[in-house]
This record gives sequence, C-alpha cells and structure tokens, in this order.
Amino acid sequence: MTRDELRLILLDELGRLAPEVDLASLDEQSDLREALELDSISFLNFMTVLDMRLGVVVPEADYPMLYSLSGALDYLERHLPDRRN
Amino acid sequence: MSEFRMPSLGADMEAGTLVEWLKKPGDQVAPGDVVAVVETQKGAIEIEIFEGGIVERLIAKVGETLPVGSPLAIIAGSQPSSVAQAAHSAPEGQAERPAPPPVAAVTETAATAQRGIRASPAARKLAAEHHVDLEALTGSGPEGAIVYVDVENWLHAAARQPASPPGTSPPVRRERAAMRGAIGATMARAKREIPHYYLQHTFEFDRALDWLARTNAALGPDRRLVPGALLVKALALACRQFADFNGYWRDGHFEASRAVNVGTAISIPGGGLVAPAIMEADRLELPAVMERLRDLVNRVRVGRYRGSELTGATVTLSSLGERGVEGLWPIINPPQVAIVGAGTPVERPWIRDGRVVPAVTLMLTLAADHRVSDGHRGARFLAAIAAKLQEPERL
Amino acid sequence: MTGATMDKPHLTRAHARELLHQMQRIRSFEEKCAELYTQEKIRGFLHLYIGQEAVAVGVMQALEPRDGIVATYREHGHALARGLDMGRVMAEMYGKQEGSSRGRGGSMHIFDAAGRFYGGNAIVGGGLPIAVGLGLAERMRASGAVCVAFFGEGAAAEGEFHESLNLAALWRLPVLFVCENNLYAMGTALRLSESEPEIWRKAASYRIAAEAVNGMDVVAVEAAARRAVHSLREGEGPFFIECRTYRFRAHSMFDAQLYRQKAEVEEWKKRCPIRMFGDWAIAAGLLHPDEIEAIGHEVEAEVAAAVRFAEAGTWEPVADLRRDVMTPGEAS
Amino acid sequence: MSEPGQQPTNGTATYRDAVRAGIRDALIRDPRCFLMGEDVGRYGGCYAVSKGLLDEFGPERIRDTPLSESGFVGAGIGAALGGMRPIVEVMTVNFSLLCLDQILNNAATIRHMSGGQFSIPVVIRMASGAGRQLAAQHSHSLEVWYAHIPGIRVLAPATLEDAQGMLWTAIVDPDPVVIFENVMLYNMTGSLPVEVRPVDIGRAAIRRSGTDLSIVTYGGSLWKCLAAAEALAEAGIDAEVIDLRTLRPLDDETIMASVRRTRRALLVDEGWRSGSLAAEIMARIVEQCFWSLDAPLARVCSEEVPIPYPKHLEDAALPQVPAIVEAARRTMGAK
Repeated sequence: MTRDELRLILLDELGRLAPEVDLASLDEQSDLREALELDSISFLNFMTVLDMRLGVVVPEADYPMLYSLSGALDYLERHLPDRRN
Repeated sequence: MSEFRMPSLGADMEAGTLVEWLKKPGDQVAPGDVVAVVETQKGAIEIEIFEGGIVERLIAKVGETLPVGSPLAIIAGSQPSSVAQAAHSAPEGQAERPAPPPVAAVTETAATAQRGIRASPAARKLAAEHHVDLEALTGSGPEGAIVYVDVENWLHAAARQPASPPGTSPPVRRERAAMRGAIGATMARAKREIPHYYLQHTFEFDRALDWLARTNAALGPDRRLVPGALLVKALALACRQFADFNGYWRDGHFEASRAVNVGTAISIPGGGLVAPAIMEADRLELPAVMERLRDLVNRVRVGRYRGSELTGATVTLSSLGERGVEGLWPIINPPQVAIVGAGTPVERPWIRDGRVVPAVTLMLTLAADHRVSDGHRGARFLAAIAAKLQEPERL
Repeated sequence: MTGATMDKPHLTRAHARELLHQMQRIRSFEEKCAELYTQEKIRGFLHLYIGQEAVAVGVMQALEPRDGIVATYREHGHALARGLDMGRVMAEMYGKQEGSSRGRGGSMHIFDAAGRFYGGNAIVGGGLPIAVGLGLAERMRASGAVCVAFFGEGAAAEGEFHESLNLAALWRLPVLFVCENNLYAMGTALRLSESEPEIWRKAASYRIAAEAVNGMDVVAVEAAARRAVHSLREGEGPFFIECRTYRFRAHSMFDAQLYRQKAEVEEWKKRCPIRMFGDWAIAAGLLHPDEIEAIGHEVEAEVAAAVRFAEAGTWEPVADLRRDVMTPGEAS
Repeated sequence: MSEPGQQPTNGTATYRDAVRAGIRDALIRDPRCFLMGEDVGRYGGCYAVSKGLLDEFGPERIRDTPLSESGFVGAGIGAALGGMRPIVEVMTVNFSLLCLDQILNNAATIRHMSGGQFSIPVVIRMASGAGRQLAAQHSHSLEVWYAHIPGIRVLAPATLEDAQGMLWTAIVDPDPVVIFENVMLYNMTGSLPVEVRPVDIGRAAIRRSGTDLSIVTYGGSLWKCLAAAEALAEAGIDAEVIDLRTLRPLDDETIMASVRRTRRALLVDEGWRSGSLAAEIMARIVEQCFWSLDAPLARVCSEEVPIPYPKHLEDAALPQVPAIVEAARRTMGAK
C-alpha cells in the first residue's frame, strides 16, 4: 500500500468522522484534533477504525504520534501489518 | 387504534419537519421504538413511540412541517401506555378524517411562512432591519414567542460565525444560528432566574489517569475508556448521595429525581452545544457508560439524537476534555439545579507528604441553584465526586 | 307704568335716549342675526332676546364696571347692554377669530374680561354657582363690587338654583339674582313645571330680599336693580328680582312654537318694551320723534358695520385648534 | 397593600398630615387661598385632613359648606374667576358626580369658551378608592372620568412628599386641578420634607428601576406594585415601577421611554377595566411603542362590579399583589 493509497483511506475515514469539514484544504502537518474538532472520543473512534480497517492497534502511549495526518501516515507506514509481510 | 402525534421535545418547540419515516405501514412497533426523524430548531431528532401496535397508515409526508400535536401516523391495536396517553387518543371515527393541512410546507417561501410565526413586534422589527428569517429562531417569550432578545442573540451569534466554508448551504447556517439563539435564550433565562453559586476544587488526578492507562493498555481501541466516562460515573454516584443536586426546579419548588440522568455537554463541530443524557448513569457499569457516551458523541456529530435524551437530563456535566484550559464556570441548564464543570487536567508542582512533586491535577467546578442548596452542601458534593475519582477501580 | 317708578332712575332726556338706544341696538342686532342665520352665516343654536330687552338694559344701568355679570345662552342683549363692541359680538356669532371669544364660543358663549362678563352659560342653572363664587370673592376681598346672575325661570327647577340661593343667603354674598321669567322653559310652560309659579317666593323662602317687577318696563327694571344693588353694596346679602317678560320669537331658530298660541304672542307684542318706552318718552316730552328716527339710523349703521366687521373677519387656522385649553406654557 | 401599615414607615407623619401641611402652607403663603367643603371646619374633615385648621385660620378661610356639591364647587370656580385661590374638598369621588356639571361644563371649558380670556385657578380635592368596606357608593375610583376631560389637570399623589408638594404646585397652577387622594393612603406614615417645595406635576416618577418590564400605576396601587416588584425580583424578574402622579396630562415620554427599554408593560389601575386609564395607556403604548413590544400588554384593574361591602369580596374586587405578580410573570412568559 502506497502512502497515497494510505492517505486516501485515512481521508475517507476522517471524512466520516467529520463530514462537515472540507478535507481538500487540510494541512498534513496540522493537528487533526484542532482542524477536525475531534474530541477524545472522536479521536478514539479514529484509532478504532485504524484497527478495524488496517489492523493497526495503536496503544494510548503512541497517540501523540498520530495527531497530524503526516504523523499518522508515518506511523502507519511503519506499523502496517502488510509491511512486515 | 390511536394516533402517533408530533411530540413536544421542549417547551420551546412548536413544530417539527418530518425528515424521514423509519417505519412503514404494517411494521410492528413497540414502546420506545424510534419511528421517525424530525428536524427541529435544535437539529434532527429521532422520535420514539410510547405505545406498541402495528403501523396502519402514515399520515405525515416527508418534508411537511407540522405543529406539535399533529397526527403523524395511525397505530392499530395500540395500547395506550398511560392514562395521559389515552386522553390524547383520537375519539372514535376521528382517525378516518384527513390530516389537517400542514402549517408550513418546506416549499413555502420564508416570506409566507414568516406570517405564521409567533413573534413579538419588537422581534419582527429587529429581524426585518437585519433581514433575519424568523423561522430560524427559537422563541423564549410568552407562549414560546420569539422576542427581541432571541433575535439579538441570533445576530450576536451570526456576527461571531466564521465565513461559511465552501459547500455549506444557507439552511445549515440557519440551523446553527437557530441553535445559538436557543442556547442564548436558555442561558440568558438561566442567568436571570437562577441564583447561581459557584465552588471549585482542584485535586490530584494521577491515580485516575494511571488506572485508565493501565486498563486501556489491555484493551482494543473500541473498548478503551476516556476520562469523561469516569467523570460521568463519579458524578452519577455522588448524585445518589446528594439528592438536592439531581432533579428539577418547577413551579417554585424543587423536585428531586430518583433516576440519575447525566446530561453530557457535547460540542457540535462548527458551533453549538447539546447536552443529551446518559440515562440512569449511576446504575451502569463503566464500560456501559463509555458505550453510551461514545454513541451520543457519534450521533451528535451527525445530528441525530432522541428528544427524550435532550429533555431527560437531571444533572449536567460539562467537560473541556484534554485540549482545553484549566477550568470553566458553567451555567445551569434549567430546569436542572446543578452543573459540574471539569477542566483539562494539567501537570503542576504539587505538595504531597510535605514534598513538592510533579502531579496532574483536575479542577472541578460546581454551579448550583441557591434556591435548592447552599455552598456548604455543594462543597461536600464536589468533594464526594473528587473522592470517587481517587478510587477509579470502584467506579 | 307709573310715575312713581319713573322718578328714582333720574330720567333725564339723555338717559331716556340711552335706554331707548340700548334696547333698539339689541332689537336690531337680533333681527339681523335671525336673517344671517337663514343665510347660514350664523350656525349652531341661536337664542334671540327680542321682547326681553328691557331686562338687560334696565339692570345694566345699576352696575359699575367693577361688577361682575354671569348670563345665559340668550345673552347677546346682556353683552351689548354691558358695552361690548357690537362688531366683536357679531364676529363671535360668525365664529371668526375677531369675535369676543375668538370665535370659540359662538352665540351661546360670549365672554369679555374687560367688561367682567363671565359668559354665556348654556347649562340651565350652571352659571348660578359661578355667580355665588364671584360674590364670595368680592366679599372675601371686601371689594364693594357685586355680581349679577341672569337666568330664566326654567333654572328654578334645577338643584343648582336652590344650592346657590342657599349658599348666597347663608354667607350673605353680594349677588343679584335676576330671573327673566318669560313663561317658557324652552317649550314647557311655567304652570307645567313649577308648583310655585311665583319664582320670587322661592328666593324669599331662603330669606333673600325678593320682588317681582314688570320686565317689559325698562324703567321699572332699572329702579328695582338700583334698589337691589344699593342693598348689596350695603352688605345686606343677596337680592332677587323676578322680571316678568316674554320672548317674541321662538326659543331658538328651529322651533315651531307648538307650545303656545299665536294670539298669546300677539297679545304680549302689544307690550313691546321699546315701543312702549318710545311712545311714553314722546308723550312725556323727553324724546322727539326725530330723535327716535335718528336712533334707528344710528343703530342701523352700527349693525351694518358690525356685519361688515364680522364678514371681514378671519377664520382661525386649524393649526391653532388646541389653543386655549390650558394656560399657555402649560402642557395640555 | 391590604393595610397601610405594610407601607414604608419609620416616619412620624401620615399622608393625611402631608395633605394638611400642604393646605396650611398654601393658606399661609397666599392670602387669596381658602378651603371650603363639607365638614372641613368644625368636624375637621371627613378624613380628618383639615383638623385644626379652623382654629388657626378662622371660619372665613376654612368654610364649612352645606351639602351642595354643585353649589360649592361652582362657587369655588366662580371665586377663582373672581381672583381667589380656592381649595375645594369633595368628600369622595362618588359625591363629585353631583358637581361634575360644574367641573366639566364650567371649570374645564370657560378658558376655551372665552377664547383664553379667563383662567380658573381652583383646586378640587377628593378622596377615592376602596379598601375601607365603605361599599358601592363611597369606594370607587373614577379618576379616569376626570382624566378624560381636556381643560383640567388631574393629580393622584401616592407619597407624602407628593401629597404636600403637589398641592403647592396645584395652587400656583393657573388652571383647574383635580387631586385624588386614595383613602387607603391617609394613614400611611413617613416623614415630611423639612423644606417644602413645589413638585413638578408634569412628570411621572420611576419609583423602582428595572429592566424586564414596566409596571405603570398611580395612587394607592403604587404600593401594591412595589410589593409585587419585590416578589418578582425574588423570581428573577426585574420590574420597573412607574408612578404616573399626573393622570392628565399623561407623561407619555417617561412611560414610552421605559417601555422601549423593557419592551413589556403591565398597567395596574383601581378603576374598572372597561374604559379604564389602563386602557388609555395601553392604547398609547400600542400607538407609540408597537415595534418595541415583546409581549402582549397586560393590565390588572378592578373587577366590573360595584364595590361590595364584605371584606373578602372587596379585596377580591381590587387589584392585589398576587394578581399583579401573576400578570407580570405571564408577560415575561414565566411559568
């Protein structure tokens, strides 16, 4: 899975979490919690779909690494199960 | 046989627009089933039925705006759930009559619809001067009329609204403004009528967070807990001990509630706030509290919550979450008599056992109604919540 | 008409001419008013004094400028006899702002501060308490002035008549009550409205000095008025004169006079105060017929001038509608 | 107010004393001034207002009259025309109907009928209002009948200061002034101003400032409205209370400025509802402030019944504090 494919998946999921936000203008470096107005439960939802859709279980301690889109992409690239395969 | 009618979801609701039927003729319905979605000034709300039976006929059409009390559907074989419901049932033969014409179909222009709105002259004048569509507003005046301050609040809210993002349609803006107007009116009334007193308490939150981290470490994301769930449960348990913070001020006196329904203030992205209730939170296990909390947040995000959830809270929690500031001083949501505010946990030097140590602390605040309780009692209530948070494993 | 009553008013040639002149002024003025009414120059109610001229003219002879006068809605004659300018009175009939009440009062409400002429009161009996109050003011200030109230015999049925007589007598106020008994209260004959048709007796019952005189005899009226005013100025308390008179014309312009016989009117007209006094003055050598004719011309000219004055008068602008409700400078 | 004792007290004087002091001031200050009416002298006044004045000023200036309302009120008007400054007392407003002819047909009209030649500086005082179980011929509030008449001024002092000071202003006023003294106020205690001054009779007084609604009233109802405002304050409703003081001419400016601020108005008037002063003020508010209104105008008036004798029925017929509170709450949309 390329980083671009991964990005499409994340944007798709973020679009469901925050349907009212125009993701086309999302800055990859910005804090998703700010940009998408994600509270802790919404963020937890985000983590949950990463588990369900990508099979990546993110421990709480790692949450800060996924606060931005680019950070999440970096993290997922490192932790995607298929990469290890 | 009975009529399923447009419910009143609040004293300020006069009408609703049917957005979706979730049942069709022939469907079996049981008390508590969600049968339709109705758009109100406060957003789309799923409406429940309080009696069982079979949907015989759908009267209201999607898109119709109907006043509270208008028949929406005919339910056959229904058994009224209470005497009060029986009184509401149609007399013999009435079900055969055609439904009354809708007061304002959604296709009507604002100008024509405006006429049917109950609004004071002062409100109408101000609205006309600023080209405000009164249909978007919620009234706080006599008999739910839109009054001057409602329009004023709407205008203040509109002035604060950022420029609409692309693709945001005017109706959405309008709904938000209406919600802001409603919040403004309710809060203004609360500030005016309720003699608030305030207390604050800051205490160590490390133990709760540590316990949460340990618990979550063993769980998948879908079952993890957030600190808010602990706060809901701790507040609910404290309310059992301190009944004078849980209930309603009505007709000049306090009515304590046996059930502890914790309203949870949830921000709506883009602006606005609702506080749907987690019913009987004191009786739920922590995972169940978390599940309800998560369900509410998800539904609020898409604008679908039940009327009874909005009106059922007996006490409210307003939590800033992890990205806020240290404290808040909330306003009581009438007819409730208390609201607890939870700030963002912060790390700070703390003296423990005579030594300065780093600690994460939480500031809890209480706003309560002086007509019901006083500061001494409030302090004990707040301390009880804090004490419960020191023993998260018992929650 | 007796010689005895003639003596007391000091009936000189000049005075005789004055009495006749004043009565003729009233007569001619009223006749012109009737004509102007039919031409719609004058509107509202118009009550003419024709036939009763001797009462106003006779009483006025006894008064001084410092004395006050309260009259009724049939008061043109009293105003003229008091010395009001005929042009201003006629302008008032027209409703012009040059009128004696700036046109606001009309025929029934002629007022004049300079002449201490307190109206023109169109409520039967309503002016009597006012006259009592004016008398009270004179008494309290010990001014020596008196106040005269003119009213018809119809007023005797009103409570205010009795309240006023009682109060004036009780407080011994310098008020001269002049009852002009013309026998009809509008159309109701005295005999149909009063159990005691001798009005002066009612006053006497309040212990007020009272007498009845021939109201068609200007000299008799003047003599009675002089006696009364003298008594008032002496501080003897109120005085009451009932003048028996008759109006020759209808109560007001719109009146078919169904309540009285033409023969009765004709009978009274034979006692016309002007003709009788004129005839007597000629017979007594006090006036020459040429003088009487001259009076006629003078009066004709004065009436014509009054009509011209009234015609030339102006209408008050509607913008001034609300003036004279309260004293200027005060909110209304 | 069910008993005058509930009104602000502490002082040593009564409203009755204040009226008497006002009359006394006038008699001392102006030799043209005199008092007349039924039983004002030897009896000391039906409500004891003029007690002691006969001894001080003598029978020329404190004149007992026969029971001839039309006669002595008319005489007062005539004396005023004649240069005096009479104060005429009519025992109660119900009796004043006997002299309504003089007040309406003479006092109010002569200035106008004479084209402005004559002024009538007469002051006519009368008691009005219910609350003393005097039944249906001694208890009415007919202020509005007088307030209807152009050409007179109509005052209704509700405080000691006004009772004394407005009398002064009334006496120096060149036009006829009718003063209504509510019978329930006579025993009200307070303190008299050390230095008497004429008070402005053209202005209503804001007796309590507030932001939520304007309660407009006068006379004896003022104290009920102030009590109601306190009760409303406890429920979080901040009422403004306006004492009209002058019922004719009405101080539209003060009333409208208040209503524009609060956007709500409640009229409290002891007169009967139909054709009441409250009705007139409501009409004016609608004419002048329609676009500032946030709620239907409300009023609390007397029930449409001749005032009954029994205490409980008399109380029920009159505006009372709970009804005022309730009407105010409805106007606010409060449950």
